Amino acid sequence: MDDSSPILSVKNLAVTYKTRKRDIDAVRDVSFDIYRGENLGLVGESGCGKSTAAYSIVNFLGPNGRVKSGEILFKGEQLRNRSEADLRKLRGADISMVYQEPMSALNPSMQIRDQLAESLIAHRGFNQKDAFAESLEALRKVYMPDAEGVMQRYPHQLSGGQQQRVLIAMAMLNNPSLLIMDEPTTALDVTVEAAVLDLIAELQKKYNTATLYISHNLGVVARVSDKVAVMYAGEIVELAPTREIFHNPMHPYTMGLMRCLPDVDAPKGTRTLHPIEGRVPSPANLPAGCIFAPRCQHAEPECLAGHPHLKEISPGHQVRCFRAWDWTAVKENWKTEDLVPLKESCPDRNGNTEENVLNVKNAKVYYPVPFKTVGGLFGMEKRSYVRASDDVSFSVKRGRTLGIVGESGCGKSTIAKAIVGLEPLFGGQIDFLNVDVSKPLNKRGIDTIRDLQMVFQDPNGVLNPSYSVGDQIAFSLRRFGTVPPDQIRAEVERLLQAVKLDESYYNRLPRQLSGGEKQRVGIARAISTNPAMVVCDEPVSALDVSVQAAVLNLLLEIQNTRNTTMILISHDLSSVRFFADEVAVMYLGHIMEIGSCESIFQPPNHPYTTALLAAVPRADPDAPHSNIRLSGHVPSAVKPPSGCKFNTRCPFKIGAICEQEEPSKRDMGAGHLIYCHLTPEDLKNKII
Amino acid sequence: MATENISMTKSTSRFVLTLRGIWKGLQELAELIFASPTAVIGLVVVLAWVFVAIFAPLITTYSPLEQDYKNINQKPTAAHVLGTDNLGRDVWTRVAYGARTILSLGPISVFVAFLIGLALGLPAGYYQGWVDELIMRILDALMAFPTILLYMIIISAVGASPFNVVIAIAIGGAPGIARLVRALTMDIRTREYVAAAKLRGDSDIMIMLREILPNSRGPLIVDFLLRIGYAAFYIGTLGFLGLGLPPPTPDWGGMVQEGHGRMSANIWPVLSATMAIVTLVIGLNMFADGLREESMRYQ
Amino acid sequence: MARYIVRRLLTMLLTMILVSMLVFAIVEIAPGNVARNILGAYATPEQEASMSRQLGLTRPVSIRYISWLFGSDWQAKGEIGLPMAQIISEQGLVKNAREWWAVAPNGEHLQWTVEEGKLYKLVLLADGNTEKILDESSWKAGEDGDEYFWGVDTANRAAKWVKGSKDIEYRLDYSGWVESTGAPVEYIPLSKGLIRGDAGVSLRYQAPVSEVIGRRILNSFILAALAIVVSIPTAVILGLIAGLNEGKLIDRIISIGGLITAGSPDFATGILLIMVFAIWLKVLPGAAVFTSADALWKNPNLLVLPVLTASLVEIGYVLRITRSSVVEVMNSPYVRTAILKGLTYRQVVTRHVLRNAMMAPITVIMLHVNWFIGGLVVVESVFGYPGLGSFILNAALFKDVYSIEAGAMVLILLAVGTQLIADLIYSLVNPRIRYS
Amino acid sequence: MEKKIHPLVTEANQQLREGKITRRDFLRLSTLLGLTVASAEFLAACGTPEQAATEVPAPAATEAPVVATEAPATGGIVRGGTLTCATRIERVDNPATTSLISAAQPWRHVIEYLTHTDPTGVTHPYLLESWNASDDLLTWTLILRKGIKFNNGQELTADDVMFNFKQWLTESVQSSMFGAMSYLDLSGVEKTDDYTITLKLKTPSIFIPEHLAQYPAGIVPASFGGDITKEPIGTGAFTMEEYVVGERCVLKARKDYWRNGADGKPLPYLDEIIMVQLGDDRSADLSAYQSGQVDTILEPNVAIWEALKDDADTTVVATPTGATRVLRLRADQEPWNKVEVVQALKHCHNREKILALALQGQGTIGNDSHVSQANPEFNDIPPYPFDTAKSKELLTAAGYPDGLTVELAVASDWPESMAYAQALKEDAIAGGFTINLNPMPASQYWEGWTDFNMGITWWSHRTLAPMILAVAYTGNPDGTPAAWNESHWVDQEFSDILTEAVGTLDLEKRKELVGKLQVIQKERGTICLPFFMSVWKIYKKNIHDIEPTPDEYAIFYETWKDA
Repeated sequence: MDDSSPILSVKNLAVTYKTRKRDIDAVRDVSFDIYRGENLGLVGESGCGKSTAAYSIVNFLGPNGRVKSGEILFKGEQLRNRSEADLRKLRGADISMVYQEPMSALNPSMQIRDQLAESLIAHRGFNQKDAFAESLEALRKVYMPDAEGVMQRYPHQLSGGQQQRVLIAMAMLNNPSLLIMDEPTTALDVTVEAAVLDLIAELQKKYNTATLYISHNLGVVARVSDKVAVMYAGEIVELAPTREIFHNPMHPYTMGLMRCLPDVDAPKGTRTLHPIEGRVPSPANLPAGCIFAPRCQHAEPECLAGHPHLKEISPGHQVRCFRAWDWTAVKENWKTEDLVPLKESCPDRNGNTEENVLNVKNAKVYYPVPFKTVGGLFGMEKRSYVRASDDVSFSVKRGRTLGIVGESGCGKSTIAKAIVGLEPLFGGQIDFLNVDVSKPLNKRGIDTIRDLQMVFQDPNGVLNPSYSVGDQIAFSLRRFGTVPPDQIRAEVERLLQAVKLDESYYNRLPRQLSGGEKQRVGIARAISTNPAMVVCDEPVSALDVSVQAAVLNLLLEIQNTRNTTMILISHDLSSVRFFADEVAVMYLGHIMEIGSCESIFQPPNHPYTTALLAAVPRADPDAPHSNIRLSGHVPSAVKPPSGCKFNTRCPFKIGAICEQEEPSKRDMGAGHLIYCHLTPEDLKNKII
Repeated sequence: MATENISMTKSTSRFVLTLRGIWKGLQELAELIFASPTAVIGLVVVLAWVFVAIFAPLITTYSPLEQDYKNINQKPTAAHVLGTDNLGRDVWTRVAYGARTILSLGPISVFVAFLIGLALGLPAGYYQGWVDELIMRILDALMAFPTILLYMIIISAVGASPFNVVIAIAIGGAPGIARLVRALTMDIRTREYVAAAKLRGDSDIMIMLREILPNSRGPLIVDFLLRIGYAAFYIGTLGFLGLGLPPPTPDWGGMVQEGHGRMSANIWPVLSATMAIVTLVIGLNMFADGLREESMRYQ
Repeated sequence: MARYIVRRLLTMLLTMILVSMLVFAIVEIAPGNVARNILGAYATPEQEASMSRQLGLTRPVSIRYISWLFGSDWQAKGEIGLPMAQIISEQGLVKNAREWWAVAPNGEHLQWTVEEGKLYKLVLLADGNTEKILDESSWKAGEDGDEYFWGVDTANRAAKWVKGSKDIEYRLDYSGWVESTGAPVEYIPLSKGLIRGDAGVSLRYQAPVSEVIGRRILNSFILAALAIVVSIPTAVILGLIAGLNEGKLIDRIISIGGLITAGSPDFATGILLIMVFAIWLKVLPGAAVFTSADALWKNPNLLVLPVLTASLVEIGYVLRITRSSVVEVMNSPYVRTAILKGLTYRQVVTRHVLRNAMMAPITVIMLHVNWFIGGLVVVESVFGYPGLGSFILNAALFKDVYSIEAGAMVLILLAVGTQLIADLIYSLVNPRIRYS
Repeated sequence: MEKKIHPLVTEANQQLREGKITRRDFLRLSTLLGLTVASAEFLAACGTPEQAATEVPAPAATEAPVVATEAPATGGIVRGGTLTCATRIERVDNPATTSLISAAQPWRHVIEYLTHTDPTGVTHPYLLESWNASDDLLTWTLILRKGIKFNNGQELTADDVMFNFKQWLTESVQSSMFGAMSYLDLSGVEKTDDYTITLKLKTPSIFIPEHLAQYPAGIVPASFGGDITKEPIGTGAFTMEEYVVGERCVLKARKDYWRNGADGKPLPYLDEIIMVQLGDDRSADLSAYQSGQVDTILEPNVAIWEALKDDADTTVVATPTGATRVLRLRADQEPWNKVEVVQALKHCHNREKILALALQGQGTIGNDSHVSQANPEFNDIPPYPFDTAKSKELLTAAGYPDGLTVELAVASDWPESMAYAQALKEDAIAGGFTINLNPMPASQYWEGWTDFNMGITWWSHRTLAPMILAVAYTGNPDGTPAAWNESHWVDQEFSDILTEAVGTLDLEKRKELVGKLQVIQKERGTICLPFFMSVWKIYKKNIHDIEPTPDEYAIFYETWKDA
């Protein structure tokens, strides 16, 4: 076959699932082609049927699912209705996959080398020795550090990034023609994600593999894909070359996705986010007409009546929209319309900025490590600690937001919990409104508790599934006695309105709410007592992008109207940029850099900050790519490295001093502090 | 007056809403059950025995203790559908009243076991640390007791009575429940709504009871059902070993114990009581199993 | 790994200590004290008091617990001032008759008795008989002016006599009471303690518990081991077949079969099997008639029905666990990886499913040991099998405290030990445990 | 050899001729007085006492005193083989203090008795060669058989017998023989020579030979130290090879036993007897028997009889006896110290029903006196009728108008007791009694059998009525209840009449006295006794010559098994 015919051609694919009640069409009318060396990005929010579409290619839909209609042509041959034996010859050989959760995708009780080798033995009849050698080679190809060592290990002994490299190596073992990657970097930290994306891009270039790349993250797709297909509720709504789709989106959904993303390069107050109202319909409950119509700002009556088909409006650019071609005018400034000068909208933001609401001084949060021997109980074993947060100091001014960023495990959540009192402080001091609150919740005064509230991360965990929305907010009101008992309901309804939920939500149970709605209730609950400060711990990271925007907007609005001081914990630098006034960058329990938002997002930076910034995927295929990547993985917080905590991974390590001496703070002016042995000049020069 | 009225209406509407919530919950439960043939069969068997237990006086024509010494060891006849035992008592009547014994003692003992299990498991899972360590060591010790040994020791120490059977089964079952509750608590306590409750200054007990307990009910209900099955199994076994309820209480295990020595002369009392235990235990297991599998299937 | 084992052993030790306290507490501090249990409800208070003293029940609970666990000979040594010796001899049909003697500095073995107010020394002679010598000079002056003497009496107790005491000793022979005056005022029943292999004297058998219990343990062990050897592999294979064919007919049949055997109490199964195989078909023994101690080797048929009964419940239970574990593993992402790697079904099952699917059953079987032991008690009772389970059951019915205690401790040690072994097997199967 | 005939024999012979007593009663009486069975039979047939004394030769030492039940199959006797029986293996130390027949079963093959009472109730000399009674029945001479050797090689002499008498008659030893032989003090026992012992009685008694056949009266050597398991020495045909309490004992035939079998060679026929205990539950015994694991079940209960009565492979021999289950009430405790309460309970007995439920009718109705139709002194005195109204009336009179709640201790492994208890519980409700059952294993019941306020006790058969009455319903000289008086009921008038009856050889007169005792016990005694039961010997058809003893003793000396 030649390069002009697609490796994979999917035509009018429909997949249906049997459920308790009836059959549900999870994927409908999906068509796309992938050519040799091409990377097709399949994006969309969760529940849009991306993975289903991908798994239907290898006919792996579980006992309930089946391909209902359509064609799947692989190298021109029909894959539908092929026998398992036929498919088996393709799977892992000519078509291979990389999965979302690398940890669970690897057999926990098998050494890596065996898991790699069996693919070679099965498809190419290698003997074990050769297979091991080839596997080792494959690991080297994915730049696995200590490849020999990794061969002998079990999955749980590897970091997430290493596991994903193993899976990629496994997928590449038999030089597949088609590689299906199902959210391969979603579970990874941003720095690791960046490295893995580099690898994927490199491998693709090197081996010219056709790739179907599934992601919910536009930034990631912009980075690796040649073509992008946007899926919505089981259908492809737009398909176009990457550059085209990012610069010239035609479908309102695609535009909406981009409009709701915070931009890591846009400082706070310079732009607002445009959430897509409503939620993705479940495949069991599809609207008649255009499936996006109920959420579309531009929907016309015809959109509600008829179902649009995918139409090619320019070469290679297909859109499923009745009005795709007649609202060119609207999309002139589609990205920036409705720009509100936020700074002006909240005049007292700069009013009392000098008052510190919160002062954290040398805060330490250590968790004792469980004793390994029984002797430990009798003092025969030295107690060791997880130094989750070590010597952290900062302060937050009234009405401002402090963003705390860092990779997972850097201690940012721990310090947040210590502030609100959910974790006991091991050392140091925290003053809140000039009251020492260096003690856990049950020792704090009721007023302090009321004034220091928190917004949580996991929308599924934030609300107690057993009580109605209203009750959960009312619990707080009753507890603090902020309103007389007979006005509680009215107050709860007022709070619901404040988070853009109508009063009918009062009696709903959490499971009847979407993730974003739950998060709003969580916010309503946190602000119900009108606290002076709200600590937001990754408030949007588990939400779909369209919902993230709404929640971030809401938080911003609350801050503006109530002058609430906030701390935003996030691993997402874009959200931080959007919302924070000051930023602290944490690594391994230590603050690496702290300063105003502007200074953090511009050089000179701490090397770690630089690496973080370089790793952020930007939803713009033309954004400049930095090559600064972190190697290795985060050291154990039980035995942190001596000297600078970052020295084991620092790309700019200058020598022994980094390993021996803890860097003192370097004041870069205007409260911008960097903890690094490099001089400001070096920081500036080396990095740029 | 006016405010009172309002609060009246409000509380009424709240009540209605709660009712509606319960009704909805029941509906969902029913949906879940009817989705699983296993659960349906189990439920039918269990309900049949519940029916027999409740209406025992109506569906039998004799008293369970009534001795007809002129008709002992009868094979099934129209007058005695399952025959009579060696004391001339109607076997069907004793089986029916035996259902009362087992279906009251079983749930009561499991309920008591749950109270103990919750009292130990909630704090262990919630506080962790040394509280957990202490409770776990105690539970380890209790778990180390083969349940039947615990029963034997307890019953040898305090004698056999319905109360003691309940206590024995409760103590025997409590460690397992406590471990389950602990595991669930350890999971749920990390949920953020628990942190939220802490952040409104709720006491630990309040958090355990209001936040954690209601959300562990799913697995606990399944466990409860399974344990009633085990309890029925054990009450039967205790009866058989002569550690159960003193005669002439109609007790299935006791019936087997009394009858199996003369089985070759009259198999009906043994057969009937055995089948009763077996069907009830299997019914409960099927119900619990079906429910569990079905609730996990579409997660 | 070694560290893990040591740690598990230490926890096990801790558990056993707690358990021993618990056993001791339930059995001995239960309503109605031991003396009452022995004497029945209508003994006179004097008889009860005397019996309590003789059994050492008037001593503090902590001391009794320590004596029970670690022995009391060293305590007696402190009081008497002479080392204690336990002489084990074969006397007629009694293979291990145990007698306690004090050892004088000159090597003589001594016991004492008070008759008519006079203290006599009994010296053990070479031929096994004793020589009775008046020993009035041995009385010691007490603080309150009384003369007293601590010695070993003829019933394996250290006893304190007070000169001229009119105390009456009631001794319960197998058939009734024996009354004698000049009784000791204080007793320490002599024993080496449970952990030194001396669990006291069975009230029922009037023989050392350790003597009675030993062969019972062996019998039970054979039964249990066979039942495990039969049931676990069968159950695992059936569970595997069912789990791999989830939803198919064969799965239904196996699952329902498992449900029925797991839901049928052992006694029901046992009775049914006896009815069919022993009474109707007459092909197998319906009771475990041990015509000699090694009957099992001479007539292994004896074991068939007991083993089958004990196995059936276990098979049903383990089968169901295995099945659901297999189903779960079959739906796991790593099996998906394996399938999409292009492995054959057989390879997927043997390489990826089996080992992982075994982890859950191992833990569950481990927790199930206690349940299994409960089944053994019933099986032994149904078949009249002379094992540990029926021994404890009868001891419990008889309120034979020392037998209950010793039996319970052995059974628990067995249970905890099995759990430990299962733990170790689990750690071998599961690399996560091994290396963390 | 000339032997003096006791004058009472002459008198009895006269009564026999006049038809006042039966031939069997005559035989029993004359043998008790020292006549051999042959002499007595001769006398009964035709002869005069003088002729009997001179003309009938004394029986040979090898004469088998046991009467076989089946037609003697001398020709078919097979030697060898193992008899396996299901029974209980109880802890035994001193045989003299044994209080359970089952405890004596294994040991009676090792240790033997001075006399033997056969199934017809006739007592023969056994280890004794003969005995003589003085005319006033106050002096008895026991003459030992010569040449009998213990299994340790020692010869049985009067010293050994003296030692046994010492054990029986020392109160602190607590042998039930002490109560039974209340007519004798230890000082009255004298060794005349190495083979002769003279007993000087306090009061006249005819029961000496029968008492010497009771199960606690096994003869141990004078060197006995108190624990038979440590010194398993006796004169019996078997030696104890293994004795594991609760499990098993193994008896092996002795080669040099003193009695010969029908084939002229020393007994026993069997090589080995294995007794096993299959737990505390008799149902395993039944399974073992039905699957051919054991040859016989000792002391079978009614459930076992019910299961096997029609079994084609099984010989079932039923004997009506004086064995019974006695509901005994502590006369010295509330509420049974009021005679009306006891009578009320007696009126709650539906005896026909109890017999039907407890024994499936396999027995006779009792009238609350411990004298059965199997005893020669039996008088047919009707029991109290089943009348719950009367019971209520009596209770009210006793001061319990609202009825009474009592706790009944009962051994759960005795089905007859359980059935009796449950039947009574049902019927007594109408009579004003709420009876709570306290079931317990038999072993536990025996531990406290004399102590329970209310309990149902197993009593075995005794040949003559005064024997049982003297053991269980008398007091010590100081008026306290004797060791085995479980109901603690001591009644002066009853004791006096009983003493007289014990010394009365004239059956007619004794029967009259016993009749008085029956009435007293029925009216005042604190026992309820609704039935006497049949006992069974149940064994495989290939087993022969098991003696159908009414007292449930298991004796396998002459038992043999098909090859």
